[in-house]
Amino acid sequence: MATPFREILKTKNFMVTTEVGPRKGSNVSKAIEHIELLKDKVDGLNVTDNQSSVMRYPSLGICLLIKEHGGEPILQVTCRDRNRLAIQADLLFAYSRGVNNVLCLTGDSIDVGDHKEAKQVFDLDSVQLIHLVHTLNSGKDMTGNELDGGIDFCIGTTATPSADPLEPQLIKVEKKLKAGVSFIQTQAVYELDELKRFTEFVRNIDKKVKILAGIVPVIGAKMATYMNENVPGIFIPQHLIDELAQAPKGTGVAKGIEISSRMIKQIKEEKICDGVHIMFIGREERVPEILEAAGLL
Amino acid sequence: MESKIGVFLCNCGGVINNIDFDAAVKKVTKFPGVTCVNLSSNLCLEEGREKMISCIREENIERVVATCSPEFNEHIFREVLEKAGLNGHLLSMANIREQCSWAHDGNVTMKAVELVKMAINRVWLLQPIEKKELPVSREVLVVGGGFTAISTALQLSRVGLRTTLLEKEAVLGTRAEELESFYGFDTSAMISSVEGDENVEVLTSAEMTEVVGKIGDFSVRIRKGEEEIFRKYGAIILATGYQTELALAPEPRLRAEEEAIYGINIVSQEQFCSMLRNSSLETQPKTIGFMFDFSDGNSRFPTLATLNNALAAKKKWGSEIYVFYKSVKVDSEGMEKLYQEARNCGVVFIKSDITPRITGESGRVTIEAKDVFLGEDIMVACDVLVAEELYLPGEGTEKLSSLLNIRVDSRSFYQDENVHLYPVTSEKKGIFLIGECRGDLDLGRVLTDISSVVMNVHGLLSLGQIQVEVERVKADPQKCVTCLTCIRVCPHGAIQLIRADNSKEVAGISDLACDACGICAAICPARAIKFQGYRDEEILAQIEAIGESLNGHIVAFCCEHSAYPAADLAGRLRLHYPENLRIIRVPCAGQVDVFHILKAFEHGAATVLVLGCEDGACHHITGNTRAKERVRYCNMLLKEAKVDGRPVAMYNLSPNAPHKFVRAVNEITKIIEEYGR
Amino acid sequence: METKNVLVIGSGISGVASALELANAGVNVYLIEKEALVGGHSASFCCKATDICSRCSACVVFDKVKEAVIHPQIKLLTNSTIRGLSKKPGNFRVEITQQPRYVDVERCIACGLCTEVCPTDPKAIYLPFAGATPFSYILDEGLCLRFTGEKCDLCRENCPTRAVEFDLKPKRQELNVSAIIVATGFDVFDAKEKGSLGYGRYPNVLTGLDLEQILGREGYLRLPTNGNEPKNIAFIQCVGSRDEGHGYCSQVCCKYAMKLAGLIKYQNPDTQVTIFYIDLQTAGKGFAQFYENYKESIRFVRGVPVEILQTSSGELEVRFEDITQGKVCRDTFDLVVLSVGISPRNTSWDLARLLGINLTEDGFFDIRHPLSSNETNVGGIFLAGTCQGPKDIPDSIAHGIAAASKVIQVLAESAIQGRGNQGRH
Amino acid sequence: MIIAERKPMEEIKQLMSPYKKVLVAGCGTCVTVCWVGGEKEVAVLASQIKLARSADGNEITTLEATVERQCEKEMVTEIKDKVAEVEAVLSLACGSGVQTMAEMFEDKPVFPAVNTTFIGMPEKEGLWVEMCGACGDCFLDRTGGICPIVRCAKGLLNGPCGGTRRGGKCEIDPEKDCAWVLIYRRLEKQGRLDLMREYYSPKNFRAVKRPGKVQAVKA
Repeated sequence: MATPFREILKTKNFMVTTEVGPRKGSNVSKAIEHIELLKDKVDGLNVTDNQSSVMRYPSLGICLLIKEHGGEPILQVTCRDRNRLAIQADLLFAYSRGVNNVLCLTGDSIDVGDHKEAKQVFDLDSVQLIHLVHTLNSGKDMTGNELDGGIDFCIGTTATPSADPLEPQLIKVEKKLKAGVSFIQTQAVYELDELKRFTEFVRNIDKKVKILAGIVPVIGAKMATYMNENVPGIFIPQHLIDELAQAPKGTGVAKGIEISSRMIKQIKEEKICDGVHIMFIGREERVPEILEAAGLL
Repeated sequence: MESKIGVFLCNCGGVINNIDFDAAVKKVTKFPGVTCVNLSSNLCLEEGREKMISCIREENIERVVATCSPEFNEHIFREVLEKAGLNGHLLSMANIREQCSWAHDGNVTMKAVELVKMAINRVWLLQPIEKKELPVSREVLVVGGGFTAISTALQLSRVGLRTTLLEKEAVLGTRAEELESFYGFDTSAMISSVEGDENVEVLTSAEMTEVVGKIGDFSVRIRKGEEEIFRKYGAIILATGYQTELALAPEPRLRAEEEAIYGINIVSQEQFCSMLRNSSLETQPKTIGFMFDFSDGNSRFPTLATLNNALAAKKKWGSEIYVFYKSVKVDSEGMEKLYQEARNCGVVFIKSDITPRITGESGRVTIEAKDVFLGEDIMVACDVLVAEELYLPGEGTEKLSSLLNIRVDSRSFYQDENVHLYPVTSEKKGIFLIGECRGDLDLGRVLTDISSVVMNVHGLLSLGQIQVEVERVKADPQKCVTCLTCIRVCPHGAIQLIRADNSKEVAGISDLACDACGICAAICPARAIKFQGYRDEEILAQIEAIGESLNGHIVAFCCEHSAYPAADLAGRLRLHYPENLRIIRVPCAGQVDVFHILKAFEHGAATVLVLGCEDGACHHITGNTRAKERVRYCNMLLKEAKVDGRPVAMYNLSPNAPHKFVRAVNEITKIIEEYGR
Repeated sequence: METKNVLVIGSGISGVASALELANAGVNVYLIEKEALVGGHSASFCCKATDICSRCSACVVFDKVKEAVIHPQIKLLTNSTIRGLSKKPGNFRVEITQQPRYVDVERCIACGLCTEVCPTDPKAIYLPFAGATPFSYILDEGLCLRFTGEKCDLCRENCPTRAVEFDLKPKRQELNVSAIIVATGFDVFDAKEKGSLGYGRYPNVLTGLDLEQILGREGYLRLPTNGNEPKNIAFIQCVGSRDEGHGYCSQVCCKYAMKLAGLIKYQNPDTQVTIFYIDLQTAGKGFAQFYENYKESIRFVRGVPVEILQTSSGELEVRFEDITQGKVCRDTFDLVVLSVGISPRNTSWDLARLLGINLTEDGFFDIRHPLSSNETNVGGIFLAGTCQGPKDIPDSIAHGIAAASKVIQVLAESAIQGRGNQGRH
Repeated sequence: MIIAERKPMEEIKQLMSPYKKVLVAGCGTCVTVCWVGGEKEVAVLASQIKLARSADGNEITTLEATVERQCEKEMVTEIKDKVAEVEAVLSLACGSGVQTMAEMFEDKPVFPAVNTTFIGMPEKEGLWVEMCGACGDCFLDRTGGICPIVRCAKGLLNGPCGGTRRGGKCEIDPEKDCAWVLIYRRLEKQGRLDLMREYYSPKNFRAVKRPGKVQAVKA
């Protein structure tokens, strides 16, 4: 039985989370493989919520599987697909089944996904969502009605340390912190100075909140430039792109892994923040290699 | 009620032999509204005109169709109508000679009749246009305080026009020393006489902060220190001059430890002038270097300044002088002589195709270049380098141009590069640009500008009123939805919001400022703007006339400034082109409306040609480019309607390019023929 | 103020510009022209535009000339010259002789019948070029049989409007004018003077003016010899400018050469064009961009051609001193265009004497003071256009307007003084 | 002002396919100003559809009419005679105009020829941008006069999303400025950034009960 993430946040001084990306379709065998492979190597497993607006097996569903296989799930909830009723209902259900960690996000725009013509909801935004979870934690629903059987979620959220301009983003982070979160899993970070600046900023407002730096391995120069242009909130610096470009053919993934683990090491040694959140989209099975190389196993 | 139309055919001394005039007369007589048809052989001559007048009187003709080219004869026949007591605008002409008889082989009676029919259809929709005297202010605002501005004010005063001289500096006489050292001319006398002139008001340390209104009636807000002055002017003249900037960056790469320094070893022409004037200069430079025409090969000023300064230095100090340059700009008066004089005085000229390398060492500047004459590298160390200077628009040019909403050229000097604006006019009537502020001019050209602008302004304002045709282009206040489109598109700034008899705000077109291009009419989404003679009705009437007789014809909308005269010239040269071309004369390609084109297709046109002036030669600045845009849009609509394979074509040509006209027609004909197969 | 009369000598673009300005200001203008047609040199120039206007202003000339001939305030006297002048304060009496034109401008409707029936070859009565204004045919005494004593009367008999008349004597008339504008223009430098360049000897050596007129007439360029399209053309700059005889830059050659080259390139991009020059005159509004656009596609060679020879194959071999290489090189072309410069009128001296105005050492009319580019040493006589010094079309127009301006200013002042005097009586 | 866009000819042809005689009806207010439904566009569309139909060898006749405001019953009735003549009406007005037409002439099918897109303003000649979402609960006082409801792709109330692109551009359109970056700059200029730091609780999306109704208070 895994230690509740809330406990880990309190005790562990360098924590690692990663994610399990749901697929399109009801076949969950692959997900189960990943869960089995990762559940004991990391402190928590995020499950994305229709990531980049592409319809998939629900986050909640995978979270339950993780629970069954003895892992610690972190439920990702975006504001894009559900209005305030649906979100509250889902949270009640999740908690009742032992899913106790929630990561509150805005969610990508419908336009970047595979159902471009759908009506995007955004009944709430991420800050309001955080407030909402707190309200539920306090035993009431949004309109103040008593809940029969409350909940107590460990709340996290995201942030983009490399945004440009940064100031508006920081104001939003400040609001999230004021709303009250126990941990932040940042968007992909590639410039550690940016990360440093970000952590300082957060510390000035909130000493306790834990910061996990988002690590997204890039496995090729082309992919890097593509991501820069197309993936919201990702900014890969030129020097990394060049480094990848120099890597001999076929060694891209290895190179990506090398770069990531190098960064993780540095983050850990320099105590830049409290941990890392590794997002190796579609290559969950290779996450252990990163952990290995980073000396986290 | 139907008005009586008189048609006057002319067989041009009987030489138009490929038109059967008897047949034509028979046909034309049958057209509705035609009261009488006359056949003349010399309509444009005295006797022909007399006959015309008497006929109009006897038959009580109300509208007239005459067959000849409007190019040379429209004004003659307008007079005839006036003499006969009709409004000169109730005339429509059918160009059966240049654009029919002379343009085609074989019998063209059918086409001639159709051209007449087009004119008839148009003529009975025409409305009279009245002339009126409109008052204008005789005050002129001259912005600037240099030689150009001052002598403009003085000359305007000579013709009895009052001016305000507006200078942002504290005193008049900007760049006076330049005139003195280059031309040995002392401006102080001039300054005092302008200050003494009763017709001239001098405002120094003053700036224009707001301008509204139009020619004859500009309301200008001026800030002079604390006080705000509010004035009305009939015309505004900008003479704001230019500024220069050392063209060294990134050259020379002078490292910090090197001692050659800007201002001491590397100077501007202006600084060098003052060095020359400074009698108490302790050390006179032994060797002097000059550089020009490397960074900016399109200015005359650097050559002028260099030659003058080099000569002066030679005479005053007898220094060794080396001039590095690519090309001397001698295309202004006396410049070649100055250049030769400098050579003869022993100034060394070193032609180099690449920018010389400049370094500074121990208080000297070293210039290295490849001499194209000797074909070898040359290195000269001088005490002073007079660096190349860039010739730039005067400071504040941008601000003023946006204040007045006038265009600047590709080097951001005042005045669009449109050929019809030269020498001194802007695209807005009543706003003029003279001297260096509109480009790099030498003294001779500046003087010409000054006198020219005086002539222009005198012509506009001297009488205190201008005769104009009123309401030629008019926005119907009932239909106007105040969308501001016309105000945004008018190239002449002739449209403003007005309150017609205190009702809602609507577009008001100033008869004074309007240049009758019709760009506004073509774009008005409410069809509220009517251009007499070219209203939708009048254009469509002509299109319908064509449709009646044949299908597969080509309708060509021809700008009266370019394509129409070009077509006439083609006729005179007997350059033949397909007979199925039907020309509709328009005031500007920009007046051609999308739905006029579509209508032409509806009435069976094989395709439509839009012919206007070349880029940079449109009499209405943007007319031809807008036309191009519309043609593009039109083709999009046609494609949507699956009417493709015969796209609308736009060609640019000038009035004196008959061959280009014929080429255009033949090209499009080929396309149509291929489509037909 | 009672209407004044002003005489404009020469109906080139400057004279026309002056005349129009004055006429629009309500002045009666006598515009006299020694030729049968209005517009001078520039009227025969061609449009050099591609899709973009090259700002040669030939079309502006076309418009202005047209405007002038139909202007009610302008009295046009073609085939006319000045014979005498007497000056009273504020007034000139000018004696004009008008040679018979034989084709009456007022009556000729340009039907072309006369040319059809004219028996001579080349035709003695014809329309010189399409844009000719007044739009009226002219008769060449040199070719007409009547003037060689024969009894031909065909054109007169056939003219439908009786515009042709032979038994005409020169007309003399006197004009009283308050001011005179001299706008006699220039002579094109006679390229034959530079014998080594082979103009006149080799048919494929043309002058810039020839090229202008060919393009104006034909609309495209063909080799005079075989009518083929030229593949490889050379322009030679400064022919009759900036040399011993001509201590000045003609100011037009670099521009027209590049613009004509541009037009040729536009009509056929495969044509090779080389321009031989010493200094490029690329200054001037709107020209910077033009030069930028063509400096790649046109070959510019810094060099002075010393000699042009025709090879056995009929090609033209240009021998030039390539400055950059410092040696004499050879290059062959199928067409060579000499960018001939602007020379003062050879008649300038007579007119100067008649009017009592000065000439510069170059032979142009001199100005009174460097700060008055229109005024001569004689009060009331003004200069417009290239008779004062080389100018391109826009500058000539501007100068013409400026001259008109000076006249208006003088008239205005005399009017004021006039009133002043009456005041005293 | 209401902004609209012409429907593609293909679609309009579909709508018109059963008919031989139609009225092309324009509106003299918003859609005239934004160049899609005024008298000029009526003429263009009428002409274009005639061309399209004759290209298909299936001629159609059109009448043209433009009323000052198609959303006013009284004004619409002015053209009843013309409507009576035709089989169907093709309206270039906004949605409310089309509906008014449809309501006034219940026996005649009325078709929209334009898509009503948004409430906006002209940015420059010929370009219109969305400005207002008609949410019935105006928020502009807190955002420096820049509406996050419509100008932010996600209508966020508490600041920008994480998707903002380099240079403060929008996640979904590199051309478009991120509304929240604009708001930040505006408020910063005004020294009112505290407004942006405030927390704004979830929006009341029922501020206007749909379908909306507004009863004038004063009679």
